[in-house]
Order: sequence, then C-alpha cells, then structure tokens
Amino acid sequence: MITLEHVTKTYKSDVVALRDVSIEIKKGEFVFLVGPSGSGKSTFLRLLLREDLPDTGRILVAGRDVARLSTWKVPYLRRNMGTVFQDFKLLPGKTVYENVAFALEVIGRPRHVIESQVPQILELVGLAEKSQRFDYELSGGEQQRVSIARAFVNRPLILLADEPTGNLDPATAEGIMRLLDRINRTGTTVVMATHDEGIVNTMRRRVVELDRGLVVRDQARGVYGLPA
Amino acid sequence: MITLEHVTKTYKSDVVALRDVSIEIKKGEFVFLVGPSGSGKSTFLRLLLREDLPDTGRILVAGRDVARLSTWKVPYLRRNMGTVFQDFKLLPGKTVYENVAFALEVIGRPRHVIESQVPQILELVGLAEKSQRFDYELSGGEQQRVSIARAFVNRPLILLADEPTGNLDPATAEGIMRLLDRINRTGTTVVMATHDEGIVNTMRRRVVELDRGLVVRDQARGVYGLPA
Amino acid sequence: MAFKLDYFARETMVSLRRNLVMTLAGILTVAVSLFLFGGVVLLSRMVDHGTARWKEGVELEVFFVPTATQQQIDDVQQELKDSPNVKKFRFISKKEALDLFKRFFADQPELVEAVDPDTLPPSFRVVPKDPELTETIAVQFRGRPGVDEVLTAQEQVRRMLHAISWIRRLFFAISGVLLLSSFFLIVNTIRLATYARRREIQIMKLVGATNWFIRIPFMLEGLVQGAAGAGLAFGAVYVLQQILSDLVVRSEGVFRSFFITTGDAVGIGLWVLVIGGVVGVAGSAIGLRRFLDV
Amino acid sequence: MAFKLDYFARETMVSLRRNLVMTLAGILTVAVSLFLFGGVVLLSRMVDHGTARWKEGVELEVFFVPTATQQQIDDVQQELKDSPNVKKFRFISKKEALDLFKRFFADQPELVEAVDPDTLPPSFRVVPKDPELTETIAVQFRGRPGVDEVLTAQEQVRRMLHAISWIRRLFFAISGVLLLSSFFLIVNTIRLATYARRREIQIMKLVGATNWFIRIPFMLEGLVQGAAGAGLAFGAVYVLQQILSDLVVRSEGVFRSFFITTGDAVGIGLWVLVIGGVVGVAGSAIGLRRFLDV
Ligand SMILES: Nc1ncnc2c1ncn2[C@@H]1O[C@H](COP(=O)(O)OP(=O)(O)OP(=O)(O)O)[C@@H](O)[C@H]1O
Ligand SMILES: Nc1ncnc2c1ncn2[C@@H]1O[C@H](COP(=O)(O)OP(=O)(O)OP(=O)(O)O)[C@@H](O)[C@H]1O
Ligand SMILES: [Mg+2]
Ligand SMILES: [Mg+2]
Repeated sequence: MITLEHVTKTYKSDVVALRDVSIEIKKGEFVFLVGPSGSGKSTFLRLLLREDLPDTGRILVAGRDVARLSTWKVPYLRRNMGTVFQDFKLLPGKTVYENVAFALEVIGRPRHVIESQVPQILELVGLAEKSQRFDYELSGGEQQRVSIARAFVNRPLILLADEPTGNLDPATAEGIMRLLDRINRTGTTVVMATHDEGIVNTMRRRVVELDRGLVVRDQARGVYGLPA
Repeated sequence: MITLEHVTKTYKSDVVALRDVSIEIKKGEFVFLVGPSGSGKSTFLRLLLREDLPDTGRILVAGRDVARLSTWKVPYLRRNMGTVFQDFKLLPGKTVYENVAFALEVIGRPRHVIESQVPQILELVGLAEKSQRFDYELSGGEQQRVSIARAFVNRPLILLADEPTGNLDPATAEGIMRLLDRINRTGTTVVMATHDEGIVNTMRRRVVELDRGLVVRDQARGVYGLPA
Repeated sequence: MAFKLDYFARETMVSLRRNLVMTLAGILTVAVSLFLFGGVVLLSRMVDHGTARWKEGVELEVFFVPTATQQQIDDVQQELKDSPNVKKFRFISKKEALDLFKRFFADQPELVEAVDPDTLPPSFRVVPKDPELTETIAVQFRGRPGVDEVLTAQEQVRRMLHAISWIRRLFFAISGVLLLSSFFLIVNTIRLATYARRREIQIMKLVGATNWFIRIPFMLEGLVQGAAGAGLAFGAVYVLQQILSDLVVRSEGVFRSFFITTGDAVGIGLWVLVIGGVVGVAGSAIGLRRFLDV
Repeated sequence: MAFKLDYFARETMVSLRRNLVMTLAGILTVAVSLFLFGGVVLLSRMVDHGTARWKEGVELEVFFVPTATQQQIDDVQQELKDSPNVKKFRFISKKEALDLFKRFFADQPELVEAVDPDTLPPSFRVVPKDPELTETIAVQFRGRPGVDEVLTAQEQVRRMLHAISWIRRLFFAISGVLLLSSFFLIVNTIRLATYARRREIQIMKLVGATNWFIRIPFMLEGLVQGAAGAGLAFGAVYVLQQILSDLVVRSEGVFRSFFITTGDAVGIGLWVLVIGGVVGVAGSAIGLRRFLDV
C-alpha cells in the first residue's frame, strides 16, 4: 500500500529530516511511528500526503508514484487518505459540522449522505452536541477530535494520524484508539505518529522508530522504547 | 498568590466552562490541573491571564483583582506570568530567537541582557541550533519548546503551562519537567494543565481535578486518576 | 467534480458573512474606485454634449436664406469643393438644423415648440485649411446668390473651442487612468483578502479539494463584492447626475448645453456593473493563484 | 515603557520585509490614489494659471494712456466708487501690469525682454453689478481724459469665462473627492493588512506587550508605506507635469497660458508626501484599534 525507497528529505539544504528511509507498509497494517521530537515523523507523513516532495527516492502510495503525480491529480490522491494533523488544521471560521462535512463535500457526496454521516461520526468522537461550534470555541482536545472525525468520515483507504491523542486525557485517548483499531480492522491502513508510550505498549502493533531522520528500529508487535 | 472565589465562566450563555470554582494557590506551589477533555482547564488558565473575564466571582493574582484591573494595567499583570499555551501561540513570521526575545523586549530589557539570556534558555530546551528558524519551520515538539522557553525567559513570578508536554516524547518531556521543577524550587508558582498520567504520578504534587467545570478533587501530593 | 451548485451558493454566502471585514473592504473599494471612474465619465459625457456642435472643428458657417434654391446650394458646394483653402465642410439641411436646434434648446421646450422648421436656414459648416484663411473664405462667399450671411468664429471664441476640445481629451485621459487605477485597487484589495485566508486555502487543498472547488466560492465572493460595490457606485453616479443636471438647468448661457441625461447615467452605471463583476471575479482568481499550489 | 528606538526600527524593517505582500499592496494603493489626487490638483493648478487674470470676474477694463496723470486716474477711481452699477474694481499699476505680462508670456522670454515697462498702461478692472450693465459702464468712461480705451468682454467670451470658472470649481470638487477617496482606500488597505495579522497582535498582547509597544512598529510601517507610496506618486506627478508642460509649450493660442511650473509639481508632491505619511500612520492606528482590546 505504501512503499518508500531510499527517501531523503532536506529542508532548506541543511536540515536533513529524513535520511535514506526505505520501508514498506502493507494494506491493512497498523504502524506506530515513534521517535524523539524533531526526528522526522511529521515529515514522513507529509511526504505521503504530498504536502512536500522528497529530494531523492521514490514514494508509492496505492500503487502511484507520489512525487511524479501531476498536480491536478494530487487532490484525488489525498481523498484516499484521511489525515489527522498534529496542529489539527481545522478550517478557520467554520463550525465543527462544516469542518467534517467539508471532507465529504470535496468528494461530491450528495447532501443526504452528508447529513446522515456527519452527525454519526461526531457522535463517535463525543462531539455530537458541539456540532454548531466554531473552531475557536473548542478546547484543544475537542479540536483534535474534530480533526480525527474529518479524517475518518469519508472512510479512506489509508489513515495518517500525527499525534492524534496528544491533547486528550487517557480515557478519551483510549476511546479514540479503540475507534482507530476498529477502522483498521475494516481494512484501512493506519500510520500513526505518537509519543504515547502507554498506547504503543498496550496495542502491540508494528513500531517504526525514527531518530534524526534514520529508521533505527522496525519491529512487529513492538513497544515504545527499545525492548530493554 | 492566586485566589479564586466562586468563579463561574460561561461561554455564549449556554456553555458553562467553570462552575463556582474556589481555590487558593500559595506562592511557590506546584499545582497540576487535570480532567477530561473540555473540563475547563484552559479556561481556568485563561482567566488567570485575563485573556477572558469571569461572569461572577473574584480572581486575585499577586494581590490584584484581575477582573477589576484597568485595561492599561493588564500588560503589567501578564509580565509577572509566563504562559505556555496549548496551541503554542508563537509569533508568526518570527524566528525562534525573536519569539523568545520578544518576552524580554516587552519588559524593556537592554540588548545585551537579551543577547545573553535568550541563547541560554534555548540551550536549556534543546533548541540552541535552531534559533534562526521560523515558526513554520519547526516540528510540533520544537514549537512547544519555543513556547516553553518564551514563558521562562523573563523569570516570572507565576508560570502557567497548558499541556506543555503534549507534543513531546517521554525523554524530552522528562527534561522539561525537571526544568519546571527547578524553576519551581526557586520560588516560582507553577500551575500546569496536563493529561500526562506518568508525569503527575511521578512528581506527586498538588492535583486539582476538574470535571465539566466543577472542582471534583483537590489533593496534596496527588496522582492523576482517582486513587483506586 | 460533481458541480454542486447549492454547496457553492451556500459556501459563498456564509463566507461573505463570516469574513465581514474583508467583504466590506472589498465592496467599498470597488464602490469608491468605480464611482470615481463613473463620475469622470459622466463629466466627460457632459462636455461631449456641450461641445457636440463644435466637434467637427467648424470655423465658419455659410448660411443660406430659407428660400435658397437647390441650384444655389449646389453652386456653393461646388465652389467649396474646388477651393484650395477649405479643409472640409459639411452640409446642414433644414431638418438637421432643426434637430440641432432642438438639442441645443432641449431645456426650453417652449422655444422648440415655437420654431417653424421652414424659417431655419440650411448651411455649410466649413473648416479652413488654416485658421488664418477664415476671413478669406468668408469674403469669398459673402453675398453669393442665396447666401444670407457668413459667420466666422471670432478669434477668442476659436481659441476657447480649441481649449474645449483639449478639455475633452483631458477627460478622456483621466477616465482611462481612473479605470486602470480602479482595476488595480480592486484586484489589490481582493488579493489582500485572499492572502489573509491563505491558511484556509492550504487546509482545503490538504483535505483533497481540487483547485476549482476552492476557486469557485472565492470567485463568486469576488463577483458579489464587485457587483455590490458597483451597485453603490451606480447609485452614486446616478445621484451625481441628478445634482449636475440640476445645476445645469439653473445655470445660464453656454452652460445650458452641457446637459446630461438620465440615460447617460444609466449607461455608465451598466458599464460600471459589468466592470465591477469582472474585476471582482478576476481579482479573486488572480489572488488565489499563488496559494493553490500546495 | 522604556522607549527602545533600535528595537522599533529593527522590528519595523523586518516586518515590512517579511510581510512583503502587504507592504507592496499598501505602497501601491497609496501611490495610485495619491497620484490620482496629485494629478488632478496639478490640472487644477493649470486651470488656475490659465485663468488667473479672469479670477476676479473682470467684465471690462478701463485702460489709461501710458502718460495719464495721477489726477486723471484718481478722478476715474472716484467715479467708479460712486457708480451704482459697479460691483467692484481693482487698479492695475504699471508694475503690476508688467508682472502679469511676464507671467502670461513666461514661455516667450524674448517678448518679456523686449517690453518697455513704461509702455504698459495702468488700468482699472471693473466688475459690474450685473453683466447687462457692462456696456453702460463702458460708455460712461470711454473718452474720459487720460483714458485710452475701455475693453469689454464680449458676450461669448464672458460666457466662456463663466464656463472656465465652473471648470475650476469642478476641478476643486474632483480633487476634494479624490482626496477623500485616497484617504479611504489607503486606510482600508492598511486595515486589511492589519486584520490579516490580528493573530500576531493578540499573541503580543498575551505575552505582556502594551498597546503602544505593538502600535509603534505598525505605525512606523504605515509611515514607511505611506511615504514610499507618496514618493512614487510624487514621481508620477512630476513626470505628468513635464509631459503637460511639454504639450502646453507646443500648443497654440490661449493654451499657452495654461502653463504649470516645476514648482507646482514640487509643491503638490510635498503635500502628497505629507498626506501619504499621515494617512499611513493614521490608517495603521485605526486598523489596530479593534484588535488591541484582548
Ligand atoms: N518547513 C521546514 N523547514 C525547515 N526545517 C523543518 C521544516 N519542517 C520541519 N523541519 C525540521 O525537520 C525535522 C523533522 O521535523 P518533523 O516535523 O518531521 O519532526 P517530528 O518527528 O514530527 O517531531 P515532533 O514529534 O516534535 O512533532 C525537525 O528538525 C524540524 O526542525
Ligand atoms: N470561546 C469559546 N466559546 C464557547 N465555548 C468554549 C470556548 N472556549 C472553550 N469553550 C468550551 O468550554 C469548555 C471548556 O474548555 P477548555 O478549553 O477550558 O477545556 P480544557 O479542559 O482545556 O480541555 P482540553 O483538555 O481538551 O484542552 C469546553 O466544553 C469548550 O468547548
Ligand atoms: Mg511532528
Ligand atoms: Mg485545554
């Protein structure tokens, strides 16, 4: 589903965010991306989304060479991928409902589908009553959950989640992880960057560890820290 | 140092973020503010900073009635408080160095002081080499550390930290907590909203738990969850 | 892309309302700059009307007696044709003279009523090759059979006419400059508003929106702003026309002929509307361009 | 607040550079709108010069022979004073006549050189109570001892003069409208730029910045933008002046008197600079106001 071959990404010529990363993620896998702050996790996800281009190397997502994709096809690539951004990236000046609905409007879903699916997903992330709130009227954790709902709502093939529980209390985080797990079981490939030791150690899924842009560990059913 | 008396805060008439909260925090205390997502932690900190006004009740910070303070005095109140915001609130289009230096420029520190203190604090949070980066050129955790550095740099009387470790890996988070502890030991009052169970349980400081705006627990040397 | 008209309409209206500061800034910029443009065009229409009869640069006019025969007229015409001093000339028939008379005294209908078309003389308006030759030509035709009188523009009047034609050109240039400026100012304002929303645009792209999906609501917003601003400008031009007409009617002498009609104002207004709409849409599209490649 | 000049200067320059889109939008708006204003003022200066000698609404002029005695002049003056038909009058001495002559023929220095001041006659410029009385007054003074001739403005010339005075008023109105529009457009643009940076302003406040600490760099930015834009407008006005002067010199007749000097352009340019700076600063201050109460 996702293949990286010798991918290197350098920002502004001197900051090497990823160094010669090669990795393969199969359809239906659940992968944790761990590593210290600034190790390149978000960059990894950004490249998959083609928010940025790699300097060298090849990235295949769902069989397509992401870097070679012509510009007008990029939106169609992105529609196969739901993304929870580390900084949420809610659409400013739009309500919770509109933010989630936007992911469906974009792919041209008819109105009645939107009107039934959006409340459903908001219920799942516990924001049913807050659907008419604006982005700036939400607490940090609530914004994060809107971002999660938007990433889920169009049932993407691939789910990229960057630190999706960073602003959530352990109980809510657990709920979200159960949701992610359920989505994964329906066949969706999930790649999740996280710092949450507890979650990684409980779920025991594949763990890829980055350090200063290098893949230093790739372990099936792994844990957060190095197995001591 | 900080006193809240029967403070209620309602957003838009129907969202009650804080309900009749009364609490006293003494000079030099270290208080964890915990509670599920949307329970009112950020609102609590926002009121102390006078980013918003309470509907009813009285808030005293360093002996001053925050709600009654005339507008022009507000900046002077805020200079006594360093704040780590949940969404970082870095100054857009400014470098790391400029962001941190701003807190010192504001209080009119001479140039040579700024030039010696800023690199020092950036060293402490591990961003010495990234001082010339712009806000949008930083990873999530790096932005969070800039926010922390800015809150510390002018050695405030009170430190408000809203989820300061949410985007940090456990090792970096521990380093930051050690720093916070050290600052607290020099007499600074620290109020920190957090979801990090590990940190709260390790530090064993005073824990105030909020739930839907109510103080449901106030425990010296407490833990994150209810002591089961 | 499924073209979802209702989505775009809703999105446009909501966005206009929520970004009120931007919306108003855009509308007012359009209104002010197009009003300036429309106002100047209106003034230049006034000058046009006021100087219509001088347009051809007439320097002298050979008037026939009302009873002049066609033969007499033809003779004079032939002579004008042959004269090396004449640059050009034009025949004003009785009917045409009546039309001009009516136009010139449009504000004095009782006068127009009273005139008997048969008493209005036909004439030739003659432009000499050189202003110095005016008197020579006048002498040549004075007293010809059928010719009543030859009137030459006096030196000072001629100079004034010259000045007026200059003023017309000046107004034309000013309205050109103002049109360009309006374009620029409007596009500038809308670009700025788009710039302020660049984050929103980037997020939309990351969520999988195509460029057109983002562009259409922005362009519709531009259209609404442009049209609304132009509407205000239209109104202001209309009011200006009323005020000027009023002033003209109450003025005396030559100024009477500097009339402007409501039709002028409406014509200009429609142009202003079209320009407003087009510039609004184009401004949005231009403003968006650089934020769409994410 | 310790007034840290170097901080404010640095902050201003850095911010102008980093917010380049805004900076350029601001500068260009100022440039375009002040150029429009300056251009129109320039034109109206031209009209002023061209019509200077008609300013007082002279309708007839009583010229003395160059050898007229003071007594003769005083007699006429007394009679003018006593006449119920005269609205006002003004004495033009020999010296003054020379000045006017020089000004009128500024572009023909050889003519000015040639004139002997003593041959220029003194005169009275007389405005009758009613234009109809012009001929009555003329008759009254024609042939008086010392009086050379009495020139009356012919009907058509009078009407033209009337028109010109109207045009002057018109230009005055247009430049007023343009000045207001410039103000509005500039403030609008700068407000929009400020609006786009409202988040930055809010953060500054939360970190403990006083209003003035935030305001000063913004106002300095406004000043720089206003001044830079006005500088461009100044340049454009100057170029316009050169072009117009050139056109005027090559034109003929009455138009020669519609000269404009480089001094006019510079005078207007300085005004434009002052206006640009003031509006830039005020625009920033106004734009900031609502974002400062956090
Ligand atoms: N736009 C950019 N320009 C320059 N450097 C950048 C840019 N974005 C990221 N970087 C740098 O690249 C490195 C990797 O960043 P990335 O965001 O991928 O880290 P991360 O693993 O997501 O960290 P975190 O856990 O803190 O979010 C960091 O050192 C960061 O400073
Ligand atoms: N500006 C606002 N307008 C309306 N409601 C708001 C606003 N800000 C916060 N709220 C609501 O007030 C409640 C408390 O918000 P607050 O941000 O204090 O929560 P929190 O404890 O910080 O949550 P989190 O852990 O998710 O950051 C939430 O239900 C939130 O939706
Ligand atoms: Mg990251
Ligand atoms: Mg919060």
